[in-house]
Amino acid sequence: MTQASPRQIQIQYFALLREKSGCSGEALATAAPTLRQLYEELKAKYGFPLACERLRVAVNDEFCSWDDSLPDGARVVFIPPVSGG
Amino acid sequence: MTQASPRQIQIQYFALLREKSGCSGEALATAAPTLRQLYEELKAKYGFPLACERLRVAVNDEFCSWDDSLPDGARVVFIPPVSGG
Amino acid sequence: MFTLAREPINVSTLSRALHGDQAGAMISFEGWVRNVNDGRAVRLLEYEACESLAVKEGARIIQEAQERFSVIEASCVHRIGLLAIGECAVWVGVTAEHRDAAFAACRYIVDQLKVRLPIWKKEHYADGSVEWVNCQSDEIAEMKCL
Amino acid sequence: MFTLAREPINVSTLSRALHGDQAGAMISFEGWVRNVNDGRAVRLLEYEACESLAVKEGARIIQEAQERFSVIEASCVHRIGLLAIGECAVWVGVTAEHRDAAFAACRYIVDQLKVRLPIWKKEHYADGSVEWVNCQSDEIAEMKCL
Repeated sequence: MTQASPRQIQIQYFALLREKSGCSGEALATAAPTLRQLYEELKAKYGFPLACERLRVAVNDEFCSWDDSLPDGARVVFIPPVSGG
Repeated sequence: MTQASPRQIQIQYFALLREKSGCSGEALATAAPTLRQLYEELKAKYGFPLACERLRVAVNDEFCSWDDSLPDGARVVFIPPVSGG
Repeated sequence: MFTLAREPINVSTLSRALHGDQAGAMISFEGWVRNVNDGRAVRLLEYEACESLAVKEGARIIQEAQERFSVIEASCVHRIGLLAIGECAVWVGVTAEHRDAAFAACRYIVDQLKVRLPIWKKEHYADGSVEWVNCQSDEIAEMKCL
Repeated sequence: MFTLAREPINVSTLSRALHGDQAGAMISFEGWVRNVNDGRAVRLLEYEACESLAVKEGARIIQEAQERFSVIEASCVHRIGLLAIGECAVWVGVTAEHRDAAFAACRYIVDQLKVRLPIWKKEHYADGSVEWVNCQSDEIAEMKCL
């Protein structure tokens, strides 16, 4: 797998992920080629207890596929299993 | 068909039947053996435009069959097609 | 509980009366007086009930809903008398632990009351005419079915 | 219209906003905070949303309901923040000419919002513990499925 060049992105954490990461968001430079890989890196870093199959992901307020690549300047939101209503 | 002996009953009229009969109720002595025959007599008398098949009937606050007989002292309600709600 | 009301229905009060700590869902139905029925402009409505029988039958419908579905509370109020356009003619409220039962029971009550309650609606039309709904003469009712 | 609310939901105001002369039926759903979930005594609830995405997705659900069913108006409000037992967490109101469409659309909106809105519920239990609902670790979630 080729490493993509590093891009500057913005991540927002909610609910359990916010508590596990200890922050509501962070800016970071990543070389992860896909959203899946970005999540796996952060999962390892913060000890998120949820496999990415149980989450959805959105970039710039649109739901995305885990295999989508990461545009520069992306605002990424990981969406743990929801429980509204 | 045998004529039953006359009984004293009370009838209440609602909606269209009230307007056609010109009263909200009346006491009368009837020899009609069944509720059906009572209705047919009153239909002829007041010109009710509805066949008894389109109505229900209640005696003493309980729905009855048109072929039920008329107890003495019955409180009879003819129920035109309903339109609540 | 089923009641007939001569005065405007206060939905907030009725709905508050259904509150309870176990209830997770409330479904309510409001039937409002429309300004058109069957293509004719309606000016106002008049509801007349055989009160003793309506109250008895309404209570029976509520009880059936409570027996068939896992509901906590179910309640219904039907207006009688003269109603203006936009007024609430009937309110049904159902609470349950979960929404499935609340939806089903509310639907059941509304469907049943429309066919079973001895209540009649007289429409007053904009052109000055009036009609007891569903009570056309047998001949007219047959013609409409053709 | 879909909105998120930090303050208690005023059902009367919301419902009044849906009134209109053509509407014959209004169905509303209220989701209330229960004092028990999954057998555990609940003290209070906390809702957190990804607001930008929730508002967008909520509006999309409302629009889908309007396209699928013959409704006149459809509206939904979801609370965020801390909620006490008995408070209204979510309200959905739908008006239509006739009740079939209103029931179906209300049901659709409630079902969809529960699985699609990026909103999370943290339960605060009577015993002092807390839990983000549905967010147990993969191992615990699997165990619960066995």
